[in-house]
Amino acid sequence: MPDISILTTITPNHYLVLSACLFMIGVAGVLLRRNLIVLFMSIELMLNAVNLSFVTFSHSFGKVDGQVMVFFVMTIAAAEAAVGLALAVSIFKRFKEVNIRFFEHLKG
Amino acid sequence: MTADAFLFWFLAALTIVSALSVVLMTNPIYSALSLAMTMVSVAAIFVTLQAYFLAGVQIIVYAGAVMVLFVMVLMLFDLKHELQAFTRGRFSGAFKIASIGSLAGLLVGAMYTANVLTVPEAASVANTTPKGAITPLAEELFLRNVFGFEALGVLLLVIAVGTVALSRSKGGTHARH
Amino acid sequence: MSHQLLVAVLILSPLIGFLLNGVRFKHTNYIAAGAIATTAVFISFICSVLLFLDLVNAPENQRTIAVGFYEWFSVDKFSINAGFVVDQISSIMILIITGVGSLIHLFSIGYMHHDKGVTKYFAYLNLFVFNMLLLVLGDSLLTMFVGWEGVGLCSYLLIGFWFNDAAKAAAGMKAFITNRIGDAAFIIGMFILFFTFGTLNIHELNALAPTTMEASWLGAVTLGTLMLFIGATGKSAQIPLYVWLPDAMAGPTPVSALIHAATMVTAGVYMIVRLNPLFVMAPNTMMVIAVIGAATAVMAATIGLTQYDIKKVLAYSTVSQLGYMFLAVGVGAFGAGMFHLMTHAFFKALMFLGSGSVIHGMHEEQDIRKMGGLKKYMPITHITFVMGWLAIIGTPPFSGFFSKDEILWQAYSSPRGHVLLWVAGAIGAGLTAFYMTRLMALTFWGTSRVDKHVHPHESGSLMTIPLIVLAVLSVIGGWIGIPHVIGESLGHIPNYWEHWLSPLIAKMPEVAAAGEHAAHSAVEEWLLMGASVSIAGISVLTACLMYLKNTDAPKKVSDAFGPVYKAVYNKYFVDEFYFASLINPLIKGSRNLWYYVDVNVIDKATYKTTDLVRGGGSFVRSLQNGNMQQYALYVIAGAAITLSLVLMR
Amino acid sequence: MTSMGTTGFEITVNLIKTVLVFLMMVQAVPILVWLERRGSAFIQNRFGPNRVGPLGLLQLLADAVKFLTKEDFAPEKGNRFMFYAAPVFALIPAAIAYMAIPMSVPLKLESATFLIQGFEINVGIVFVLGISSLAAYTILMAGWGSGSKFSLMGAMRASAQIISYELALGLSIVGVILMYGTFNFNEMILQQQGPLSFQAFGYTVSTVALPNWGIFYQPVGMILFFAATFAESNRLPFDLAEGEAELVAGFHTEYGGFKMLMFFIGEYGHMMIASGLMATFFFGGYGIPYVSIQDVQNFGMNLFGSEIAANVFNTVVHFLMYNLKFGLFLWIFIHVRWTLPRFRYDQLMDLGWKTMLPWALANTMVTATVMFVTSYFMF
Repeated sequence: MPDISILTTITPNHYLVLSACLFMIGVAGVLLRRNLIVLFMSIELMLNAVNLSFVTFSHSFGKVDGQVMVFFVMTIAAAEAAVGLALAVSIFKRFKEVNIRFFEHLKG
Repeated sequence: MTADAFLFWFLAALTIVSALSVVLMTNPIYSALSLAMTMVSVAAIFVTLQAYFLAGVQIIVYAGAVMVLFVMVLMLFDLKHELQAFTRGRFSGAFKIASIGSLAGLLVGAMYTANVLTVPEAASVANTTPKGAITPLAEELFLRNVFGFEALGVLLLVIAVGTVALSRSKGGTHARH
Repeated sequence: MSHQLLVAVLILSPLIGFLLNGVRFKHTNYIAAGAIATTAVFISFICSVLLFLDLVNAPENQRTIAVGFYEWFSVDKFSINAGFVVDQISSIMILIITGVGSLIHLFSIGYMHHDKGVTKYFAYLNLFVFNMLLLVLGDSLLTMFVGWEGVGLCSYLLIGFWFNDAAKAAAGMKAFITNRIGDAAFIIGMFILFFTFGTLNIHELNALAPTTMEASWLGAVTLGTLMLFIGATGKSAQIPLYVWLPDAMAGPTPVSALIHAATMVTAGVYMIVRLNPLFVMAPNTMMVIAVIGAATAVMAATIGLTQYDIKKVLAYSTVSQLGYMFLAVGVGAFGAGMFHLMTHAFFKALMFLGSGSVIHGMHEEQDIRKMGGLKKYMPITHITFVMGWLAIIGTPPFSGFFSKDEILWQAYSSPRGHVLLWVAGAIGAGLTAFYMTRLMALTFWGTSRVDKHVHPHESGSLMTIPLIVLAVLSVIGGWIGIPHVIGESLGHIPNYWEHWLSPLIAKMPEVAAAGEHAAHSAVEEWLLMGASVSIAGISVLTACLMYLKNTDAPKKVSDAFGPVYKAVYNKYFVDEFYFASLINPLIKGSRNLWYYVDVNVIDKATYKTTDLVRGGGSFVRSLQNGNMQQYALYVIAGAAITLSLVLMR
Repeated sequence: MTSMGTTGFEITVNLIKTVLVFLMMVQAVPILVWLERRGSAFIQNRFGPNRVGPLGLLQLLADAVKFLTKEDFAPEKGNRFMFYAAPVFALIPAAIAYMAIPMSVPLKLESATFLIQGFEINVGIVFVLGISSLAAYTILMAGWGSGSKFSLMGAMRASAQIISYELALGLSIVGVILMYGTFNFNEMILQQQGPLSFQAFGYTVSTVALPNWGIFYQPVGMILFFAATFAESNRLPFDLAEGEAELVAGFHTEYGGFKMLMFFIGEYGHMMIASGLMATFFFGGYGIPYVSIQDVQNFGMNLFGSEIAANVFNTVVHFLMYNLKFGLFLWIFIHVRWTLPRFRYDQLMDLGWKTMLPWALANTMVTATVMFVTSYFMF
């Protein structure tokens, strides 16, 4: 009989694994997608995964340091998204396209 | 505790499915909406971890502001279906997926071999801090991390200026008026 | 003021002057530039005087002011401090450097006022004073060497000051390269001494000097001191490295006065006096020094007989006088060497400045065949020049008499001396008297051979005041070192000089064993003194006869000694010899090395390396293709590998 | 999740309650539509719908039938999924947010206590603001899914407007949060009980003439908040998204029938949330001025003699009080709509960024300073 406690008893490890999966999905997006904005979104996904780990640790250790970190990460992510989108808009104005196929080689 | 387990599995499935659809949807607008969904479900997971304030902030900042911006920009671009959503190259694609998979496997494996946090619920800890109390968070943020907080303020100001400057430039990044 | 502050001001004042003038080097306001530079050196002079007075007032056994500023660097146990020592020897030197230096700076304002690069000139001059002070004050050989190199640099810059003239630029290069040879020997000497004694601090080296003489030629002390002496021959223009000094006259005349007569060229003598406890224990080195000194004195004097360029004559005279100094230190008469260094600084600076005044008044004419009878155009220059002339030929009450006489007496009487050395010195003295008189006769006296278009005139007061001061010093400068025999007969006038220096002068072991001057009597000394003075007198008379009364005599003499005269006139073909034997083979060898070794071996090796790197690069470049996603993949793959390694451990 | 209760009875009641609150919101919409039509007619000196049923009340039913029987169509060039999903999603955030607002004193039955709200959440304000900000998605989805330029432009305008005014909205209530020291609605309402009294410099200042409502402490915050909620719910004078002269009907140009009605429900839902928050933040929530909860409880005890009946009475009275305030604000919303003209778009953005945001910031700073000074310096 398989051990079903892994299904019924939720430990912090469950959250961490979920976080890892989320992170790897984000990585996959960064590696595989070609749309600039989807790349940004994948990065946001990775940041979220990290946030999830922070909150999990904060919860299991009973300290709020992790939550403060999440707070900072969120702020920076928002800032990053703002700049990223502004860049994307600039690029779109110039190339009429946000697919990095057209400008993936970092040349002028 | 089966209710908690059910909630976790439900939210985890929701999160994973919507996260996957972020990556797999070829229409970027669906991706963005899926990401918003992911954000909301992560916020719900925060709630199950008793980080209520963060859950609220997650929804306001990510789902309510950042992702709306993404969606708006995407709709402005009006990209229906992408010509080439994924990178080309069979070999490098296989290599990418292989390394992603192996890293994910390694991470999960590491967690299960580490065996540190398998305590069901840090019950003692959960009782010491009142449920969803914001005061400790505020104290941590404004007393011990006040420098970081102020630095973030400066960062946001810089970002605001930079973004305005960027979006006012006409015709791309190398434009000469 | 504390001594530390005094020394700091003393050293830094010229440096600040250099910086002030250096940053505005394109300005042509000679008053401002000269004022800055002269003030800077004069401040140093005041500091020197204060320090000297402090030393005089101190008890006799505490006449050393050592100040340290910071640790310059340290390697293992080898540590060099930025430390400076003012003692009996270096205090004399800083007085000469800053005192004579101030006068020469003042003179330069008048002399250089027409020059476009006047600010640059004064900047160099101040930098030279700074480096010279470093040289004499440094408490270790390394600090001294910094100054040693620094003065070499300034000398190069100033000789080639008018570098638009190819010959002058070449003269600068010649000086620099010749000095470099000496410096290499100097460095080797330092290595040997450090290897032997484990320190480069001068005080410690002197304290560690062996107590017995080293008889072997290959002993560490002998070799080390010999190497240092070769360094000194470069800097102080002795055989075989003297060739640069006559050419160095290409620089502005005040530079010749300051650097190539009064201060820098005496650095070698100073260095040997500094390290006299070491040199004393290496009799073989001492012998070499004495012989080379004497040979240089005679040889340079003979060349001086035939030269027609007023500065060349003075330059060979300088080489000759430096030979005297080396003769003095070579026979162990360090005090006499220092004494002659000082008096020579006075009268030779005076004569150089005088010649500068003449050249200035003659509108850049340096050939004494085109002068003559300048006495009536330039009375002050003439009078002061006469003082210098009397001093250098050793006329009794003038300064040169005392110092030169002391050297000659020591060359004869010292345990390391020899009668032959005395003979050489006496011949040198006679020759000196002859060519100096010739110079005087051709320049100032006799009939005028001045070109009709040139109207000689007396220089301005900025130039004559330094001349007067130096003339006074040339007259009285020797009275502080009156020899015992004369002092006794004049009523117990003590020899202040010897007394002042004696704590720092090591006694020669032979002297310590035998008792002072045991073997020689006062009569001998009187006799020799009379002999040298009469030789000089005869020379003067001969020269006067030849160049004033019987003006076609020189021609006859030179015809009579045809080949010899030609050899002497062409400086014994030493330059040509060097070119043929050393420089041309070197150039040829270098060219062959370049043609065969460089092109075929080294270049090929580098090209092969380039090809290899390029080949490797083109492979690696395919990894760095500008595709961010590729980069991200590397990061992820790296993370996976790292994590798997961590997990497997 | 223990907030759903521990016993089966509690969980059941809580679930039913949640559904009830949701239904209440949905059912309030027809009433509001009737109110709006009659009210506008009253303002414009017309009759309005008055044929179907008494006072035209049954007009709602007729409308509902009409909407349901209309042809259901989608634009060909649009995105069908988005087009159909948008109206559904329009309902959900409004409903969820509304459920967090408490409507009466908790009802005590024997051992169990039931809150008269969908669910209680500790960080109520943050939650409500967050959820209601999701409304921007429905607008964008609708605008984009319609595949029409007018719709897209309308959606862009509306969502930009919502994002812009969210800032002013959030900042305007920071003062309130500072003052009450909590995010929890119930605690806020309890703090607003009794006569106006506060502590300053160590003294307690009190007056019986006024209730202890937030508006007396945060008048500027109240005005800013109310103005921002207008923009958030896309009502006049901020309904730029549906400026008929420019954009036909904004993001729901292509919508008709019941789907259109769902957008209306969403919009009214926002109005209701705004009204409920106004009452909660600034007007004592369900609290009755000059009368404390205990007074009502005692009155009920005297009247019925049984504690359960008194509890029920207490809850009902406060629920009515809440609805009175709630209705008043809803009426103000409607009245404003038919009174004021529409802004121009640049004026709207200017107002949001250059006027309301600085004022809200200033309000926050002043509140914080005053609170610090009055609590720190004791005389």
